[in-house]
Amino acid sequence: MTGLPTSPLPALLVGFPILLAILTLFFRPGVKALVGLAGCLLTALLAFIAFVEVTQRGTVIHTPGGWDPPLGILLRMDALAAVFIGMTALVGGFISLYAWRYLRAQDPATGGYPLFWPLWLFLWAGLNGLFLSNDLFNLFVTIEVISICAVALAVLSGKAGALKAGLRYLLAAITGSMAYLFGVALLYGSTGTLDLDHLGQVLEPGTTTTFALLVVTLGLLIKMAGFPFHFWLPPAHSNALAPVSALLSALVVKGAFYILLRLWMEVFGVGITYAAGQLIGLAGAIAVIWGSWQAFMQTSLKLLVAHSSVAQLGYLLMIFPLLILPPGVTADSADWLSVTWTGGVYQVISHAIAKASFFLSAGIVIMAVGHDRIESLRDLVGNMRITSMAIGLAGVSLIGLPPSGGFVGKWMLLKGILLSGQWWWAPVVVAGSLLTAGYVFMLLRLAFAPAREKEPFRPVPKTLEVVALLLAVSSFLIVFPADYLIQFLENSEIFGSGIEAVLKGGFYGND
Amino acid sequence: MIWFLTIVLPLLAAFFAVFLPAGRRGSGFILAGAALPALWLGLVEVSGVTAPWFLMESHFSLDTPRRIILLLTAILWATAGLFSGSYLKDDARRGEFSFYFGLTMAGNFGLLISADVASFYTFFALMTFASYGLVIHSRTPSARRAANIYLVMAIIGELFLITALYLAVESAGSMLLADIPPALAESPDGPFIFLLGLIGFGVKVGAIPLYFWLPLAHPAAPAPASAVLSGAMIKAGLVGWMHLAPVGLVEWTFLSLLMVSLGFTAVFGAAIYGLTQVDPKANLAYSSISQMGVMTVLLGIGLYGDIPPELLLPAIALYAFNHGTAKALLFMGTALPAKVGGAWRILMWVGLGLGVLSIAGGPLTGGLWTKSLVKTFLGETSLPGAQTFMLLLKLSAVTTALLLSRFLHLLYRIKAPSGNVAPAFFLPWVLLLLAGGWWTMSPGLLPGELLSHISGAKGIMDFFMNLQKNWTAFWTISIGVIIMAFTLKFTHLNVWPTKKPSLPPGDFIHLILFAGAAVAKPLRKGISLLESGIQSIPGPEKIFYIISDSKRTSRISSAAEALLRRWEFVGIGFFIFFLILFLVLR
Amino acid sequence: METYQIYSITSGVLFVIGMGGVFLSKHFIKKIIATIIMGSGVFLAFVSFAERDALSFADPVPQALVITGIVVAVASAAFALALARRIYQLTGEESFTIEK
Amino acid sequence: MSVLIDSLLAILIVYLALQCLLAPRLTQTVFLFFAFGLALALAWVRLGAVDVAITEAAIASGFLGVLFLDALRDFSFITSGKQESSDAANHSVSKKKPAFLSLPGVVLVLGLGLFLLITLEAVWKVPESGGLTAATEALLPESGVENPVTAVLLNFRAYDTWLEMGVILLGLLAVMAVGGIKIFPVHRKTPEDPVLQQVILFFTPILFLFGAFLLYFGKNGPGGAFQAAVLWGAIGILLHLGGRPVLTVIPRWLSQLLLIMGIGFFLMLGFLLLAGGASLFEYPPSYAGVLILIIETLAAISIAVTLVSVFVHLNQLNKEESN
Amino acid sequence: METTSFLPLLILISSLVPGIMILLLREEQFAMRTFLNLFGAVAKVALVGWVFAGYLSGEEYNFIFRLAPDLTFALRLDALGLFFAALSSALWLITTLYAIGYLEGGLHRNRFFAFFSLCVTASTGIALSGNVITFFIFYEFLTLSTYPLVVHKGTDEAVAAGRTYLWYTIGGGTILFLGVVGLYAVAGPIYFGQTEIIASLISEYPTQLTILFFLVLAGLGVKAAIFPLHGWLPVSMVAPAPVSALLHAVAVVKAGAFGIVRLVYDVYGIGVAEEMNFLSVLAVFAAFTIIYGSVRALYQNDFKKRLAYSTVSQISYIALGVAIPGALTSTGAIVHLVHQGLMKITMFFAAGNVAETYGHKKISELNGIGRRMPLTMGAFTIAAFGMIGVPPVAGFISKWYLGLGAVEAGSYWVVLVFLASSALNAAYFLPIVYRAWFCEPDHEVVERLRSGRLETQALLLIPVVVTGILSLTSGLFAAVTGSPLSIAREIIEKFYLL
Repeated sequence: MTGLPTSPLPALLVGFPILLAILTLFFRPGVKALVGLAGCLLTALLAFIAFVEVTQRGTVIHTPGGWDPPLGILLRMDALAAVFIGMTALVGGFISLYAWRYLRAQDPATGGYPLFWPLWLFLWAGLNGLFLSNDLFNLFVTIEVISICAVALAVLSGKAGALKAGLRYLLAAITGSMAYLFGVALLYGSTGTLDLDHLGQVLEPGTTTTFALLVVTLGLLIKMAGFPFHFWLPPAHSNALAPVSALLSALVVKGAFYILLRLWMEVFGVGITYAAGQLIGLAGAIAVIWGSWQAFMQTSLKLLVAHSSVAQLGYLLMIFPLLILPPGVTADSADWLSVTWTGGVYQVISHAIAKASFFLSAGIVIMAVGHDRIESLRDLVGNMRITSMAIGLAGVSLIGLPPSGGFVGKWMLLKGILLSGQWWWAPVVVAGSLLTAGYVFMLLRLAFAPAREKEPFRPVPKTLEVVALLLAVSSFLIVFPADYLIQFLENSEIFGSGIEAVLKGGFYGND
Repeated sequence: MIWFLTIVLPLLAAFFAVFLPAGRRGSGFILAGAALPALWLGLVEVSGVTAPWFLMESHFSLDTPRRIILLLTAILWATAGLFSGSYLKDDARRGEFSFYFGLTMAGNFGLLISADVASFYTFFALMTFASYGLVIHSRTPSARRAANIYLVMAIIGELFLITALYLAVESAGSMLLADIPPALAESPDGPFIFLLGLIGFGVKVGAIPLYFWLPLAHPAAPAPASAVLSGAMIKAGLVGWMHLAPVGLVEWTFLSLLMVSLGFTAVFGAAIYGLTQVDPKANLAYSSISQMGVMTVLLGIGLYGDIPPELLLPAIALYAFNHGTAKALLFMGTALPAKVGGAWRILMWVGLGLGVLSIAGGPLTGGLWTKSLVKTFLGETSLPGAQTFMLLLKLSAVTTALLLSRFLHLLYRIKAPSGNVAPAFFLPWVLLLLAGGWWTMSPGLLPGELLSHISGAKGIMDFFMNLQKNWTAFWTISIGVIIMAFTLKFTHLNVWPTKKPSLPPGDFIHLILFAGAAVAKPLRKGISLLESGIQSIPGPEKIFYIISDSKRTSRISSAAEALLRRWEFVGIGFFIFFLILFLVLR
Repeated sequence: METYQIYSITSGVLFVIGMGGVFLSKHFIKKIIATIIMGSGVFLAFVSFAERDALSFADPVPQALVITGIVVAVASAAFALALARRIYQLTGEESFTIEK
Repeated sequence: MSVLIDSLLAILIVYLALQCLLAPRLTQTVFLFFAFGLALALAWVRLGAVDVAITEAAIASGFLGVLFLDALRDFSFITSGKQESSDAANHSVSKKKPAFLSLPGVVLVLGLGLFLLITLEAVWKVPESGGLTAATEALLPESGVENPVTAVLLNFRAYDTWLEMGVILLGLLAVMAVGGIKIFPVHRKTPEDPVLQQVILFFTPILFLFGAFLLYFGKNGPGGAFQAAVLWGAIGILLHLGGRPVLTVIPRWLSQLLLIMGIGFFLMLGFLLLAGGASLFEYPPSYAGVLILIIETLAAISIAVTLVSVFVHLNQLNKEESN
Repeated sequence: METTSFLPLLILISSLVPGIMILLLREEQFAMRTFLNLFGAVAKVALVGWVFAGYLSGEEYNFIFRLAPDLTFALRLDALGLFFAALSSALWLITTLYAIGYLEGGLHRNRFFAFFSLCVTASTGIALSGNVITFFIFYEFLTLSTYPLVVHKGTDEAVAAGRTYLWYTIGGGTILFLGVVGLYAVAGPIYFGQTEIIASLISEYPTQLTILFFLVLAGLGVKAAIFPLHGWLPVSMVAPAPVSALLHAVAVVKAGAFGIVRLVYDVYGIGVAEEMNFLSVLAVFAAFTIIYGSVRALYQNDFKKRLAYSTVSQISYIALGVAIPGALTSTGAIVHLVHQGLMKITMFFAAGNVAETYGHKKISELNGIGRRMPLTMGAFTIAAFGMIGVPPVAGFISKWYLGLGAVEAGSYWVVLVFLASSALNAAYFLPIVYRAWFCEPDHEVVERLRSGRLETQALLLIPVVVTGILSLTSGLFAAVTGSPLSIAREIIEKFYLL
């Protein structure tokens, strides 16, 4: 990693939100929200600056304390990290705006859940830290920061349902973290290093490595709610406050996916086989079908959206089997690799935006009608034009219909599937899309249906509606920079040591 | 220009007549005036035109036989138009009548002057469908029934026709009608294609066995409409046949014999069945079928190959001309006896008598001349059984005379008005009388070759004045008339029904309808059962709805999800996942 | 058998016991304690590897990691405990019930 | 001999862990947990990780144990009839039928068994050497401290430690989020207990001094901020229990400042260094020792205050319930 | 491919922007909405005309934007696309007028007109797409923009219909998606007209390309309502009349049919499709659909439902025309795109007029309606005769080409299918005509038609008369340069066979 330009930005990306989080503690609730919001917007700004920096200068690094790995920790901001950070900033920025107005409206007595702001800023810092980190243990710390923030945010409403869901979430998260950390311990024991690049070079196959790989993977799968470990997600996401649900679904679960992607692509070359990839893909496929079906069967709005997240995360898992070459295939002839992984990343972004918008809209609806039964959507179109548009657009993006971002993501995924010859995933994508269409249009159908009994829609702050709509529109607008983003990812030196080594097929002899 | 006027004027007349206020005269003049360009085209030879902008590039031109028929048609439409003007003066639906009348006229003219398939078919269809409005005009149940049967038959005919045209055009490689007969002669599928056309146009011609609609539809229409239906439109089918038939180019024994024998079947069958009718118009309709049989025979001869088309086709046209004018005269004449009184009745009866004679081929009429054309060609053909056919032809004069004298008898029974009255529509009738079948002998109509072929150097008048011929014609007709008179005179021999036809008009159609009703009822029931069956078969989406909307499904899936949420099962999932992955990676 | 191996074996056992506890225990408190046992297993593994090739001192990196880890685990556990207590306070439930 | 001791200790640890989870009563569980923590601390010592041992004993076992003990006052000590009636035997702490005897339980235990075997194989096969001892040793002089663990914690991997301080603060925020939105609960007078008062009077200075000792000597020997913080935190907890809620009597801003002092200073220092062109937490070598000491001190105070606050909040949950 | 022109984009924008703007209007801003609508519609017609003229004089209009690697948004104008675009934009203008009249005083007009505009954007987008992916994008966009129109009334029936509509179209879209991605995976980016790509690959990947063909076909077949994928069409006729008109005549079903044309001619190429026997399969399905739709139509008493089943049948003419190789059938198929559109839109307008003016929705209620609404029913009659294939109405021209082509290709069974269909068409359309003109009204109806008054609102009447006349004249003057037929012939000559 030497030779790459250093930049203070990675450090700032983590430090700055935390500084702001600390600052907010000093203010009265009302002011706290303002300071928090300002902080969020500044953080987003910082993230964009950093993103631009990477587009200009390529990968930049930062070594806190000035110590090089393996003893020190390396923060590396490459294209992948930059994209994730940018995504967090975009979605997070919108959600912050929304939250500012929403929380005040929900809880005017105490100035709108003042703890939201420090927690959210901490969460943001944690996410940035995670995306930047190049160190196994540091990753653990960041995911713990994220987990605690996420759960704390999830229980912010203080309702019993939220608390129970939160505890379930927290225990699952801790279990996942501990499994991950056990794997890290074994890896450290085997190699004496925690640095990802270094580890990828020195890791040797063997039971220990395999076992470590497995517990790390499974731990992360628990944290990203991959099937069959999605048990915590629907209750937690559906019981949280609307902006929190959006944050959790859009950003938090992506953290674990990010690590998984990095580890599998950069580090675990020696351990994984084609069949293992297939298994992960299978889990993803089941998640797609199961989650979509469950979403389709829900009668409560937020549970529906939450189950939809389970399914959408399944899509992300489905890129793993494609990224692992079957025996006898060399990376040179595998033309689907870059389309698959960039497509997966793109899918992450589009899902984040669409799902955030979806949750925010759901929050608006619930605020307006006072409950979250799906029936409440009746005649939504007549009463809340903007929100129904937001739901419609976000839903369309989730289904993956053109010209949404979800479409580009799904397009690339499907193309990867077909190019790689692993056609058996294609029906899953199709069925998933159909079921997604099923639940999205179930909502829209109700939105167009006439109201049964006259349940008045309470007025809702316009800001909320506009933010949700803006996000929904963004899920379409991201189609425009898609080409740029994908090129940016493809041309960068991501997975520098890892994917090259992995993809050259060198480590695939054992299957 | 004149070509387009021929079509456009009737169309304009049709639309204009609709808006003419009720009770006003003048629609007759408008309709008659609209036929003038056609009349002009029939009389004066005008070179053809091409209209590249019309349909799929249209050609309009006339050859001799079609010009003869156009003339006939124009005369009939003009007189019928005039006739209708006063005949239907007080009819509530006069406007509608004029509308359909005009449209039909346009179609009829158009199909005659068309020289390409597309425009021919277009006008043919226009005529077919527009005449539906004429048939149904009275809106009585019987008219409705007749009209609907007509429509069904017409559509069946159209289907055969379009098939024939597809095949013909394909084998000819050209849309020009003139190219079709040679192509059919060449093509191995020629006979088949012609057979399709035979059926398709046969409906209009009223050929056996497709004539059922005719005795129902022609009488149902008002008199002027019946006149054009039976006099002019029926000839459209004949023209169609003539367009397809490769006369003189082929020797299709089977088709030739088929046409000749079907023709004679019509000649006798229709004549005899017609005797049982009490409605003079039905009687006439059967006569039309019978007469069209003669023309079928003529064309059938042509398919045997030894008669050149330049001779045969004009001959057919001439026969058609004679029959057309006379038949129209008689049809319109059916409206007269109830309205014409006093001295005018003499004129009426003379006219009617002339018409009857002309159709039967009586002495000194155009019918004598045209029938001898048939005889000539029957004599010349080498078709097997020609001699028998000749005999039959002679015999047909008897049956025709019998049938038409029955017609006169039926008219005679109509009570005459008192006083010396004649309705306004008597005048056009007289005009038509004047424009009768004699014209068939005018040099203006007769192609030179045909004339010289038949009458040699002696000329037409000599032929026409030939005593022996006239005598033969006379006595054969007399036999028929005498039989009629004899049976009428002697009460105990008089079997002629007067109130109710002993057999219904439309003959076999009733059997068909009866059989059809017997079959249709269960069939319809079966189909509607099938339909309801189809309707009750859930589409794929319905099946999905049933599954997804059922309570049970949601119970099962929420139970399954609840199970997956239990920590034990998460643990089991963890270990299963772990173990499989571990085994895979080992 | 080296010392560190005894403890690394123990660490594996602890990890598995903890994991079993998470999945099988009912009571919130027990589940929380199970996660801590799991964590202890992990930390023990770290430290046991640290000990194996001690020079003048045992490998300090794992030790530092473990100290950090313990604090993180404790923070999580305290949070979980707060949740558990609050749930009990609000609903009287002390273990996860099957949700409708 | 040492193998024997270690083996026995290992067996004890495993036994305690199992018993802790299998004990039918929560009280037993919590006390076994204390014991487990102490046994583990012994194991750390056996492994030469004295810093870890102190941390374990202080925080994982001590502080957390106290929290559990405190929690016990909420939950029924033994399985009471109340739960059995309200919820069928399925999900309560049942003496008669442990969870692992149900069908999924059996399957799970089988799975665990297999998992254990594989885990042991994996652990057993860890190579006999590896690690960063040598690297640390080489760079130790540059770190400004002599205790290698402290060097790693506060210099080599200061970034981790800084984040970890954030985690502790987060822990407090999270606990606050659970309890409601009050930053500091209103103090309610508790009846004074003379014995407790004596204990407090006796222990406060000792704990304080010992903490300061650990903090200062953490530079060179075992000990450091966390350990010191727990001791200081213990003072706070004792004072609180004794009816002297220090945190509620000092001004709000001050308590908040105390809370964030550690991480805040650390971060500001980092930013200053960044501004000066260095990396985050890249101390100038000559000041490294001093800076680390300052950081440690401030961190210890912050952590202590945080721990007390956590305790107070949890304790307060209980109070609210009793109303 | 070199020159970039924003004109194609402008054509899309001319309806997209008004659509979005209308969405933001308030309900009562009638004048503004109408202005936007008409402005967009007229602008679109003008632009299409402009581009058409330019195209004829040899200009090329391309607009290309890369969305992702080999996911290129490309608008490219060729004769076939322009043909369809012209149809869409012209009929949109007419339908807009009609809809303004039809919805006067109705609810949610903003929404309606907004999606109406979006719908036509999608439709023109389909017409102008230069490659498979762009086509797909607009194809799906069409689904989405029509859904609110289908459920516009908001009744339970409409909402249920919308559900079915979506299941079919989204299902089809997904299958199409799979097929399109597959095509890209096998053959790389395919621009329309680059048939050589598939032709060169067919021997290498016969199985894959066969599967992909049928996947794409199935996806398109849903919108083209080919049996057994037609289920949505009769159900979705609950939509307001202008929507049905648009759905059945211009937008949705045509998108499917147009897609099939593109698939066979411009993607696989007629040669490959014939060689691999794809076409015979298509032909069988299309033929069956023709008969099936007609038979089902016979038994419908609901006016619009009968029309809907008729559409099922009629659209398959296009598919069948495509499936029979040969210049004549191809011409027939392409010209039927327009002819069927004109005739069917007339019919739906007429049905809408009757329902709107007298409230009659059942065929059994139509007795004597011709007397009361002569112009409307006159137009309907023309269209009905056209559907049967009676000359000189437009339908005859298409059927003539199709039938003649079938004979030429030796597919006599297809001729039989056409004949049977014509007979069935007559059997279900003529009774309507009969009732309208020749039956007396069952009961005394308040005579609304007074002298000097139109039979219904002018905005409802004018479109139906215009389309009626257009369906007559486009048959009557089929040989004239600029008629649908002549353009279709040119397309065929230029691009496929010569």
